[in-house]
Amino acid sequence: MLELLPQQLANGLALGSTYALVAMGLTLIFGVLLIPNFAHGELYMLGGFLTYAGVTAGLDFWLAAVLATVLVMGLGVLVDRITFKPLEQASGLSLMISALAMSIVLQQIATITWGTEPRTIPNPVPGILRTPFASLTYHKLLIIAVMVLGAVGLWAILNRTRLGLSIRAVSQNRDAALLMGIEMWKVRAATFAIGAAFGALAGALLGAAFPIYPTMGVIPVLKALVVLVLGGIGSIPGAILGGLLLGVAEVLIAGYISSELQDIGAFVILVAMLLVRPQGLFGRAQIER
Amino acid sequence: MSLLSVRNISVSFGGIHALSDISFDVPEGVVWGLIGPNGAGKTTLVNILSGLIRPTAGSIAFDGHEDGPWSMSRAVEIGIARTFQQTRAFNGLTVRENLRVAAVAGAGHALDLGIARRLGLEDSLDRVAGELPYALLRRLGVALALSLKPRLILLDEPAVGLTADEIDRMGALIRSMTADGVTVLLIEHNVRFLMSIADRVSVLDRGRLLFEGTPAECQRNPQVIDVYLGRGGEDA
Amino acid sequence: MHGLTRPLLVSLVVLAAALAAVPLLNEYVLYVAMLAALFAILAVSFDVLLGFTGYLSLAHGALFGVGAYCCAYLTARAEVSFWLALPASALLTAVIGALVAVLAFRTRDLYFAVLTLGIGLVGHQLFLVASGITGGIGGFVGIPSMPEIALFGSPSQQKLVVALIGVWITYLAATAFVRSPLGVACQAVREDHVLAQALGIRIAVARLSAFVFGAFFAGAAGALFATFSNFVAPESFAVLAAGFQVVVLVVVGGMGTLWGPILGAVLLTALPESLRVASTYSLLAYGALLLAFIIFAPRGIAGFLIDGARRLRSARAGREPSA
Amino acid sequence: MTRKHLLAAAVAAAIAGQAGAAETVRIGELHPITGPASYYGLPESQAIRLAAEQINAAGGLDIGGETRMIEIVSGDTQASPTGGVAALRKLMADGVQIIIGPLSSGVAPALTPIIASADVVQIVDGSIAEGLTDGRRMFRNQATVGDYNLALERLAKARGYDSVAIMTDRFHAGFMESQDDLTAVFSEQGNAVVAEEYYKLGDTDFSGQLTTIAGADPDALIVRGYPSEGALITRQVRDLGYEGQIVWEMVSPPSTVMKNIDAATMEGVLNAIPPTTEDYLNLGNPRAIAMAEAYEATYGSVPGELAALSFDALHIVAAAIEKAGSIEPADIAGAMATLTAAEVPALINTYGAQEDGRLFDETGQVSLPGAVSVWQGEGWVPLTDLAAD
Repeated sequence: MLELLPQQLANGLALGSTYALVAMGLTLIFGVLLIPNFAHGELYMLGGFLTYAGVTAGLDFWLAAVLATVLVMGLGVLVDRITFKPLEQASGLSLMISALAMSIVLQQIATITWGTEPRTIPNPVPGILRTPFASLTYHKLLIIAVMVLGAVGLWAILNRTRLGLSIRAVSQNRDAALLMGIEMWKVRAATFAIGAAFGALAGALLGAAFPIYPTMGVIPVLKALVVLVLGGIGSIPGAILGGLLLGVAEVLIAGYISSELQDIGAFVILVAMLLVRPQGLFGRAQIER
Repeated sequence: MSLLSVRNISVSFGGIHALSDISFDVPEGVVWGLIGPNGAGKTTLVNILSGLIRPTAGSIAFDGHEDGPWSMSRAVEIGIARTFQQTRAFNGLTVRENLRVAAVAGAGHALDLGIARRLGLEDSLDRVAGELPYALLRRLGVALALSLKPRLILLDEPAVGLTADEIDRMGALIRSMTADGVTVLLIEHNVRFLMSIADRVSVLDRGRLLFEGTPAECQRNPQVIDVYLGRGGEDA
Repeated sequence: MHGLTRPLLVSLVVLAAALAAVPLLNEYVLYVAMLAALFAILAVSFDVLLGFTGYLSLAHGALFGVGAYCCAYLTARAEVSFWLALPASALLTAVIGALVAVLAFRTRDLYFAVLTLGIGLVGHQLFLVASGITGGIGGFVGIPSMPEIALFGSPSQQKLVVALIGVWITYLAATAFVRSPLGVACQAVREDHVLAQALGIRIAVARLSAFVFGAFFAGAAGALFATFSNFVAPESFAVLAAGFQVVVLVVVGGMGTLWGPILGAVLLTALPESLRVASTYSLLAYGALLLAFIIFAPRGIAGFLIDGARRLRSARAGREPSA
Repeated sequence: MTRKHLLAAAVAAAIAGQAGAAETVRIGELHPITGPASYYGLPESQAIRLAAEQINAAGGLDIGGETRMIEIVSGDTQASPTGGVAALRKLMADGVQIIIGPLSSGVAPALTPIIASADVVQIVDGSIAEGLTDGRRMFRNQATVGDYNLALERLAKARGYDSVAIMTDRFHAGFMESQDDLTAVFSEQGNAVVAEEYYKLGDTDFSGQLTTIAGADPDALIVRGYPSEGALITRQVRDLGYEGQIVWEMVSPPSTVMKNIDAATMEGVLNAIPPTTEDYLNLGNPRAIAMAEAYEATYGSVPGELAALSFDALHIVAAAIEKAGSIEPADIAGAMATLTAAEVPALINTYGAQEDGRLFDETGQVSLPGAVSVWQGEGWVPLTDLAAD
């Protein structure tokens, strides 16, 4: 069994990268705006469906993915306007319920538009990279690469642009940022657009290997929430590390303990993390007395 | 014998000493003022006395209870109540419900509307706290603390943001508390207000106790004038 | 406790009216009404935690399942009488609820929601994996029916009567709870837990009792569900099934009132049934309804009714309705 | 298109119901018409309606000399136990005493206690879970999961696999229940089970389990579940370098398979289940072809894999009613218990006859042995050397 470990670790990192990719958008929005956007899973789903629609209409995969991402970015801003903006003064509880409601609405709109039968986009990068230790499909390597590039890109936007500075200022202290003349609506729109872009990109890429259907976002967003708690809600490095950690843990549980316990294992890790270190690996302390 | 006895209290947050080695004694039935510039550690001290945070070192005794520092619920149980600098009330509940929560759930006795009358809240009982005008909200904060029938009340800047009339009214209220046998520990930025009602004054500066004495002595003390009064003027 | 006379009388009248309607209903309506009643029990007890204490728990569906499987096991395998199994299931669920609460209350807000979501998912998975007790994915088959009550009606009518009385008891117990010092303390926790602590309120005790209260009645509702259905499967207790549904019932009915969630349960069980033909659109309507309520009417149907009654009263008193 | 037809049929049924309520025989069908499972449920529902329309067009039912039309009443189970019970109660409250369905193994056991204590006769045309029939009021013209496994067991024996690995969808009630029996038979036959792994409906990454399986390198990998995941598993285990025989045990329309895997990777994969509509079409079964043509003409789509079973179920009910000369559930059930395949000439499926020639055994179960097909090109082709006896 141990000789399979390199392969299992590679599997885990590939799986973890998909989790991290979905979780990054979610954590950005929460970190900056304190909004738990459960509808992120549906943005991911729409990324998949819109890319599918583009490819079926004859577009090249990459063009379709980019177009879908741009569309979903707009949709992300729209979701904010409808779901969260009217609740600016309300409690976190209302935000969570509102987000859950929006994800049902988006799922049903997709059901009515596309039906429930799963679809797939032809894989743009077929083939497998085989090494003596482990083999990974090029598709998985692509996801890992996009995850890394996305993280670097996000870091650059946050740390090297004026917009990024505003976003960081709001995430540090919203009131002070407002006093300094930062326009909140711009930060909001940008944050939702960037967050949605991550969701859409993940949907487009994963849709090229896995079935696309209206409720496909439910599980990834649940996993992303686990990732957020592991890494620390609102932390980008936390989302990446938490995602990889969860992916590796799940694969190792399935590979070495029991595949029946794979889901339980993931959530036991979640519960354990909340008990030992409620703020997560990189989170700011938020400990209940 | 003093009602409250604070011995060698120190606390640090992430390596920064917020309070170091604070000791003082508050006798029963006085208004004890506590002043100091921003960041001197006044609110930290109130937080420790009320059990919101734990000091790194030191002990507190209160009214025969030697086991301090204590938890918030223990502090209330032995007769210490507090207000907050940014007034806190249950914003979604009415004034009456607020007082009821404090009386029934907090202190464990029936709702006493006498406190509402004393604070001039009797006409606002059915208004939702979140919609009260600022001055009434501040009075509600004090009313909540008084509902616990404490022996010591810690008031964290009760006069901030009030008009001159309101400040006078608050001053009278604080004096009347001592008449009822409630000892008051008063943190204030408004030095004139504090000096006019305090029996004794302590001055904190950067986590250390700089001075203790009567208001008159305080105003004459060169050190105090230097670090505090001299720097920002009366209403800094 | 003196304030309980009015809710007692009003609820008795409503219960009597509901009971009087039972003989008029056919088997299908009896079944749907029975489901609505069970969801009303769940919703009312859940509102003590969500509406009165301010914590969004997504583990409630799993606790509902604990009650159901517990009753199934006791009556089918251990051959315990249902009338004994019912309180036993509720108590066991309360104990498990207390354990969950001790874990979960180390966090709050979003963390609390995510943690209870995780616990709810683990619970659902355990129902699947512990197939020796639960029957796994195939479900628990052959749960004995509730013993017949000789006095009246058909078995289906008796089920509905028991369920309605269950709603009534839950409502009264919840009313007594939220008016007790503990319940008042819960509302303080909901509004501002630091201030609550400063007022000497033992917030840990308050919110723990709210959670355990909810778990107890979730267990009772689960036990009733098991004996009424003769069959239970893990799917009914998934986070996204019962766990989420109960949130919707409470929000649409009216958080922070105890009769609102009953209205929510009745309307939202009846509505999809009457719209059976178009169930894709009905789920869309469900989501849109929830969204509309949380944004435009966060106090739910109960909020509308309360405002309406107030306007009516002030109009009758000859004054302008206040804003 | 489909919805329009449904609506038209519903309107027609409503008018027929008003015009001559006394003359129709009301037959209820319970399938998931909406929701994710509608992909399987809707074709079943439509096949039943098609069969009823054909019988009505041919003059209706002859019940003791009196002619009556069939009226189909649909109940949507939404593939959930409570939804299924509500739909059944609704049918019963509307006076329906003959029930065809349900599809889902998660729904069927919830209906059983209600049907057992009511004056109703049921024929299950979808669920393969064990123990749903009693031979008195409850019958089934679908295979049980045990029947499913027979073909698999025969295949493993015939091919002499020394080692097998099993991947099972743990959300599939029927497959989970029969897992222990299957592994016991394999061990007895000398097919050593070297790995038993699980996944669930909707999973997309199976790498943890499949790495273990590929590492054990069994002669055969058996995948039990639904085709979306089956295709992903097949693709992913090949990516991991596994080269042994892959055997599916699932109803798997090629259209769904092809959405998740390329034909080249599927080539040579075996599938061991009772024949589906598609298999009968491939085998040139004239009744299957006629049904498929009528179905396409009416609904504008190809019939689903399970449509033949539903189509048969209505014909069995119709034959039993005519044989009984009554629409009383007890009489219909009595007639159904003694029915022979010859008395139902419209049947598409080739059911194995019981010893005394009857269609159903003592417990109300048909014999519908599985067969093995192999994937060639873009679809399944029956394997003649392993065909059902």
